[in-house]
Amino acid sequence: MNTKNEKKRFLEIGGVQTVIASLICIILGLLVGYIVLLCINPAGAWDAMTSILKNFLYFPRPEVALEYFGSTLAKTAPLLMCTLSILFAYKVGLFNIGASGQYAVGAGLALYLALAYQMPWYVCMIAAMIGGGLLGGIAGILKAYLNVNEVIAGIMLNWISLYSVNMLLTNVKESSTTYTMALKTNSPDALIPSLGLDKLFSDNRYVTIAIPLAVIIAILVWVVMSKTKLGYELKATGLNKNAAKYAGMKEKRNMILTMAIAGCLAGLGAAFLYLSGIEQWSCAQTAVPAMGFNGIAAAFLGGLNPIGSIFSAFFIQHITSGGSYVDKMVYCAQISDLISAIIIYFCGFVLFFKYCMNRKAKK
Amino acid sequence: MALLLQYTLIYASVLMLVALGGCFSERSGVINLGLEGTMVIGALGGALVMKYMGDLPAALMILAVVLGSVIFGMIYSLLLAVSAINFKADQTLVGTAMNLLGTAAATVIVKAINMGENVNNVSSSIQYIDQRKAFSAFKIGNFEVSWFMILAVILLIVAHVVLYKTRFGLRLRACGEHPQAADSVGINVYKMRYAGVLISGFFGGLGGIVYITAGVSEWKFENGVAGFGFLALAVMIFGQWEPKLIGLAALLFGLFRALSNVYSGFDILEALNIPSAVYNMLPYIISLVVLALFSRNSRAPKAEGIPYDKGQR
Amino acid sequence: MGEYAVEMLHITKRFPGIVANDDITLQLKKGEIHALLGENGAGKSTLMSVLFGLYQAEEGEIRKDGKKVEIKNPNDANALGIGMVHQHFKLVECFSVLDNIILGAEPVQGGFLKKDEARKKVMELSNRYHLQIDPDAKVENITVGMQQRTEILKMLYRDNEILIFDEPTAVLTVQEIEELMQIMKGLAKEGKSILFISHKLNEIMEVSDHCTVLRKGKYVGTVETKDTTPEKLSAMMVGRNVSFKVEKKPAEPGDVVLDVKDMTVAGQNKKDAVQDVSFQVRKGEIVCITGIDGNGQTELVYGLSGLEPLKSGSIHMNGKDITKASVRERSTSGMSHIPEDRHKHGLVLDYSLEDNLVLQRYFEPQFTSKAGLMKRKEIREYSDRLIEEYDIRSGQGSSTIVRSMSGGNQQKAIIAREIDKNPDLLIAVQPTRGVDIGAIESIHRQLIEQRDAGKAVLLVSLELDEVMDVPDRILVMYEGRLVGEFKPDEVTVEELGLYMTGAKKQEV
Amino acid sequence: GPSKSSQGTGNSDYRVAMITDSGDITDQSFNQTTYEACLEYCTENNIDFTYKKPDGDTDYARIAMIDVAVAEGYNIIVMPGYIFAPALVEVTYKYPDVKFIALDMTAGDIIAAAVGNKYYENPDAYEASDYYNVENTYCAVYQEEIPGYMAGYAAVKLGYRKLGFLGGQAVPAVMRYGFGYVQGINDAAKELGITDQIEVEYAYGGQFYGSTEVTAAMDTWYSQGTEIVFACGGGIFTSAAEAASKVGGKMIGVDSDQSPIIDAYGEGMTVTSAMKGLGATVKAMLDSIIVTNTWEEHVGKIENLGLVSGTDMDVNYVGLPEDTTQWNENFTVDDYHELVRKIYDGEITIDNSTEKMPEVSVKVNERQGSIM
Ligand SMILES: Nc1ncnc2c1ncn2[C@@H]1O[C@H](COP(=O)(O)OP(=O)(O)OP(=O)(O)O)[C@@H](O)[C@H]1O
Ligand SMILES: Nc1ncnc2c1ncn2[C@@H]1O[C@H](COP(=O)(O)OP(=O)(O)OP(=O)(O)O)[C@@H](O)[C@H]1O
Ligand SMILES: [Mg+2]
Ligand SMILES: [Mg+2]
Repeated sequence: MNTKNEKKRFLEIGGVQTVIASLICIILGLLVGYIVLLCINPAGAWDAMTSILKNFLYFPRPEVALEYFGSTLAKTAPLLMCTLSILFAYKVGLFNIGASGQYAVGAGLALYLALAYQMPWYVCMIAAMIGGGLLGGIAGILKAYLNVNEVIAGIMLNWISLYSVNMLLTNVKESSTTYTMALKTNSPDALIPSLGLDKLFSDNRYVTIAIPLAVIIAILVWVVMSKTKLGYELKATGLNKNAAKYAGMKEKRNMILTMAIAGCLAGLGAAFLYLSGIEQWSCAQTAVPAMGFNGIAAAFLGGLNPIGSIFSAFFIQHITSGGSYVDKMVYCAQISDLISAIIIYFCGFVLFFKYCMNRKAKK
Repeated sequence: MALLLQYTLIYASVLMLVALGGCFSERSGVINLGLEGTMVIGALGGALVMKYMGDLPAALMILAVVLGSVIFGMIYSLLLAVSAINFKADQTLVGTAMNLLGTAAATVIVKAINMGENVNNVSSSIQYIDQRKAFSAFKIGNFEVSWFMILAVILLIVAHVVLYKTRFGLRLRACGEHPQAADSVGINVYKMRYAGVLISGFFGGLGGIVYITAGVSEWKFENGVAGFGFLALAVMIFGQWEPKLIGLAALLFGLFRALSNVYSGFDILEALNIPSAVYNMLPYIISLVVLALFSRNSRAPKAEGIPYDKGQR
Repeated sequence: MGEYAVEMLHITKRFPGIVANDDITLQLKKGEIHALLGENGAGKSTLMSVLFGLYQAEEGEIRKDGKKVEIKNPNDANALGIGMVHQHFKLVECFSVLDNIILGAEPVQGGFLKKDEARKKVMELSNRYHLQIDPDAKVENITVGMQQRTEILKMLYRDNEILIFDEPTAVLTVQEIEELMQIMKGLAKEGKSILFISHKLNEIMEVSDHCTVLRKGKYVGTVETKDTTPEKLSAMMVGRNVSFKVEKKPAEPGDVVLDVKDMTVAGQNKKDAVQDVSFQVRKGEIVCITGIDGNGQTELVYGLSGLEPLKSGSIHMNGKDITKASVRERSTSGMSHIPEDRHKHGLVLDYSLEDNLVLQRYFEPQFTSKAGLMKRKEIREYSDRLIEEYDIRSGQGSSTIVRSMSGGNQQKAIIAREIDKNPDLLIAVQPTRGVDIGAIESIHRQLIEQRDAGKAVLLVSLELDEVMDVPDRILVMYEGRLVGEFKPDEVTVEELGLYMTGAKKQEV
Repeated sequence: GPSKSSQGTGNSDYRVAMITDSGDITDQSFNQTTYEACLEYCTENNIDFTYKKPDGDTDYARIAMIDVAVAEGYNIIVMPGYIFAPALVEVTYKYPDVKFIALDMTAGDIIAAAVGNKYYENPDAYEASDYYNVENTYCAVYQEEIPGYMAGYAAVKLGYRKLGFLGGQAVPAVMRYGFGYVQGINDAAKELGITDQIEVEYAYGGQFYGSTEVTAAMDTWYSQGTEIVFACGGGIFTSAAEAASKVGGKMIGVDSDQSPIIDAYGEGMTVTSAMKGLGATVKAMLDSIIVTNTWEEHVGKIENLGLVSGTDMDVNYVGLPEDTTQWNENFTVDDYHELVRKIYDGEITIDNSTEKMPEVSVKVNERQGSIM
């Protein structure tokens, strides 16, 4: 009886429910993915699945595995920022599908300042943040004053940003390729410092302070959302903007501020990636950066909790990276996209499972 | 000029069809952000029909292609219906996942098929050079009218009639505006929303096949549909969720899209020497401006995006 | 064929954590009006929803004309001739009245709507029952009264024999209520059986033949209306005697607190909603602004509270010009506002009770540290105190999500919050709308306590009992202007009505 | 896992892995040709072969795939594309026992990858061999400007006056083809004294596949009188062929003799193709390592693969297809042989820079930015 009650109470804790719900979604996603693999080629399915799940552990030598663990972390940092961007807006009742565009603008400004003006990393980073924030702010203004749905505005701004950034960065691309110049050789000051962190990951130079910074920001977002006056106001605005206005909050300003902060987070995410030197921007890019979309999935998988996002962002990045280890002679390259898309699809059910558990616990 | 008109109509047909799909779904209360993915899957359905039934007489083949794409589109849209209607999943997330899934799934399937036929053929393309010729209805000089353009116009009219003149339309719209009210007069909201989403799959799938056969005789499924699904959403909003206006909006957007491709045919435009990125951005910039101007009194279905829970009041 | 049109026998309906209907029996005779009475949350709407097929009862049975029936959904109910006007209207706003009436029962030919046929039938019904409507008007543009008539026509259109009215009068004006009573009586005379829910005992006394009382989900009893009194009914419902007459001493007005001069506020349409309104409210008095809904009271309050800007005119509070002040500035300089629509403005429904209780003061140093962190412990203590003092009932105390609270308790929370701010001026708009009589009594008492403590109270109400009993001064509003000023004991309800409908006017 | 697949089924100590660049092995171009050549060679010789596709278009991802391949026990790595320069700089020292074959890789690419854009300020100050392991790496670059030149020259000689160039993305190989083409057109026009009659449309599609958008642009060209388009960039030819088929326009293929596939759109559409022997090189190198043991002759070199002989067409890495080119009396096979000789002998020089459009006297309408 007693244990039953304890069990019940344990299940009632929101965090526990979220974790269980997320795990169910992951397992379902993997299961369906596995079935798809079986359908296409039963012989390689198990190997493919384990490669995806192992990711860096695919390397037998621990120091190499460690190095690639570092790389996965380095890519998790920007994804986490996009996740936070989406989550932050979502908590305030706004869907920031424009994270991709804000991310693109962040990348554009960071790289342009780095390569055209040889600015140091922190300047580039702040510029990326401001750039993303401005773009987010535009969506916020359109929403607050002109009632433009932020999802549609976000989608439009994504494409506009992509083309604009391509045009801007064409000025700092390598002369014989479509990529922006490498920071390591052309603007080393713009690289985010490692402060020795790289040593922990077999000298992986992409492991920078961006990683701990991202985690700190996640915690900060959590504190702001749940502990501060600002969070209280923003959430109130999101839940009922009329009530917010009635309570003397500046509901329009809050809406714009929310989108601007969300934009800052996404823009900063781009800085985390591009200023680590791990990637160069291709000026011939015709697709909106996927980071923003993956962020949506990670946000839901993390139960819309900033701390949960740290883990969900890592997981999404983990399987995305893991996808590249699938034997391409057995499965085509897109199979890993397929598996992660399936998992993302199942992330949509997190809230449902949570709701079910809630009901069960209450009964 | 003929070319501009031609491509305006081509793009307008695609946008119109897909936007109508979005319209039916949203009118029933479900936001379908996954139209991009639905287009890819619909295109896959049509392309497979062309691949395997290309020998049929032209008329039958066209019919089969249309059927193939709409069936694929509808089945794919079930992903949204099940999750959003039965499981109350976040529609924006599911739509996004569907877009990612559509391209990946289509590519994997086509590659599996191609490799099944010839181990060394790892391409994700399906070719339909001869089949495509059947889609051309008639030609006036340089200007070619395809059966799909005609179909798009017919479906536009049908959509209008269905939405405003039939019992089904009235009920569908009620579910998107006030599902509780619909429920209280005995309308099965879940069923109507399923219908709305399936119709959006129908249109999305059809739009997909029209898009990939519009200007090429071979489609590489890795490449998706280049943001057309998203553009169609803008057309839908610009068209205020009304078929008639969607038709006009599609023409406008189609014009700008076409202009960006054929501007070199106009000496004035060519002399301006504007980078094509600017032309590419134009439809998006214009839709944003238009949205900013006209959204104040947006007539979006009131209950769209909100999962309907029978038990909740 | 028995004498009952419908019988609900031993109905039990549970929701997670609560038995909403516990073994309830209700028998509706043919051609009668049967009232259903109970406090907020007593289970009235639930019982009716069971009858209408929106919910399924766990236990008990429903009989129609003596035969057991299964009602699984509104379609089944319709087939049995049961119709319902819901507490919150279920009308599609952007549809025309006609479309709303036929929705779900459309006449069709091959799937196509036969609107002309429908229109003919609807207009016939409209004429026969004197239910004035404009079939082509969009619901969003018509008055609440016409919406109500639309809902009634919806039932009649379906040839329903059993009509359920769930709190139909809560949103109507006096005239409209009177009209509705006549319509109901007419329908009953035609042989239709009516179930009628209301919190207003005088209405129940006027129209009903029987009255069934529920309390906390349980059946208390059924009485013949002509054999009972309002006092007896309220005792049955609350379990104690409720006093209807508000006890109060004469007012002792002091300095002017609120001084409004030539206030004009823009309306939804071209016409200004409030035109050149001037009045004052003093310390220690309750001034009531009344009028038929839609005559500018809402906008007047928006203007006073800063939710809408003024087009012209000025507002002074305690001698200070606050015409251009923000909502927050007005609030911090001593204005409290109990809003008309508690769900739209008054509450963040998905916030906890404690978060709602500090909605107007969360930024004060006692609740927020200099660093911007919320002082959770202090907030909890404050909230616990208010809950205790104002008897706000809820499942989990301070941490209850407000959405799950009953309407009456939601209202109490707002009142507690606004009064505890210790304002100089309390603006209370429809503070008792939809609230049961026990709660009404306590709200009225609190308003008068405020007055006696030397505060200025501006009451906006269209509940005539409230208008006559609570204030010291009454101002009547008609088409955006003040058209009459009275002392409650120097005016009759009928007289007020004439002013409210614009038949009479005086310079104010 | 790697341990499992390292017990290969091949009967050789060598195991070959190819890494794709930003495209996939289905790009109807670079990756695909390389992939097919490797696969064919390895299948014939019963050698383990695999390919890896990086999970992103980044140096990091490419290096990761090389790491994986090496970890799995592959010891010949084939890398198609200049884009691998930074990877090359990084991995050739890291894996001294592995052999690397880099295609389309110039010394400039390697130096720029190592030192950045300052290379371009003073190109002569650097030596590529300082930046990668010459002990285990072979690089080859094709002189695409030569077949490009030949195609342009031939087209004008064959009687075409309004010509077009449709590139994929503006990458060096494509640009070399294009700029060579323009130079060829110009020289032929000068010889015929008709520079004022010639007009060249010049654009990049921005992608390596055909689409409605590109078809629309091609329709515009053909409808305005363009007679022949050199489509140079993977599957982008499908758009040009589509447009050509409507008006009986002509095309020039690229990389291999494309007449069979382009002619599917219309009989006799393909006038000629500008070819380079990518596949042949891959096979030759693999053969030199695995069978003939002549790797030592190649390793450490950055070879410019173009014309090897002025007379023997079969040994050249670049050229036009003699069987399918639509020769006529104005330009015969013999005229072509003469052209090859002149280029080989240096009588004709072709600029191979990709910095900017060559200075020519014919009219070139270059489109700002790419079509997509
Ligand atoms: N959908 C629901 N889910 C959970 N609980 C519910 C639901 N509907 C009603 N309840 C519970 O059932 C009880 C009875 O509610 P009901 O709506 O019948 O009250 P009522 O008598 O109509 O009150 P009011 O006078 O305020 O309209 C409520 O206290 C509530 O807690
Ligand atoms: N989703 C829900 N979950 C739990 N209880 C609910 C829910 N919705 C309503 N209730 C309960 O049902 C009862 C009646 O709700 P109802 O919507 O009729 O409000 P009300 O009390 O009549 O207020 P109002 O006068 O504003 O209509 C309340 O006690 C409320 O607690
Ligand atoms: Mg009720
Ligand atoms: Mg009520």
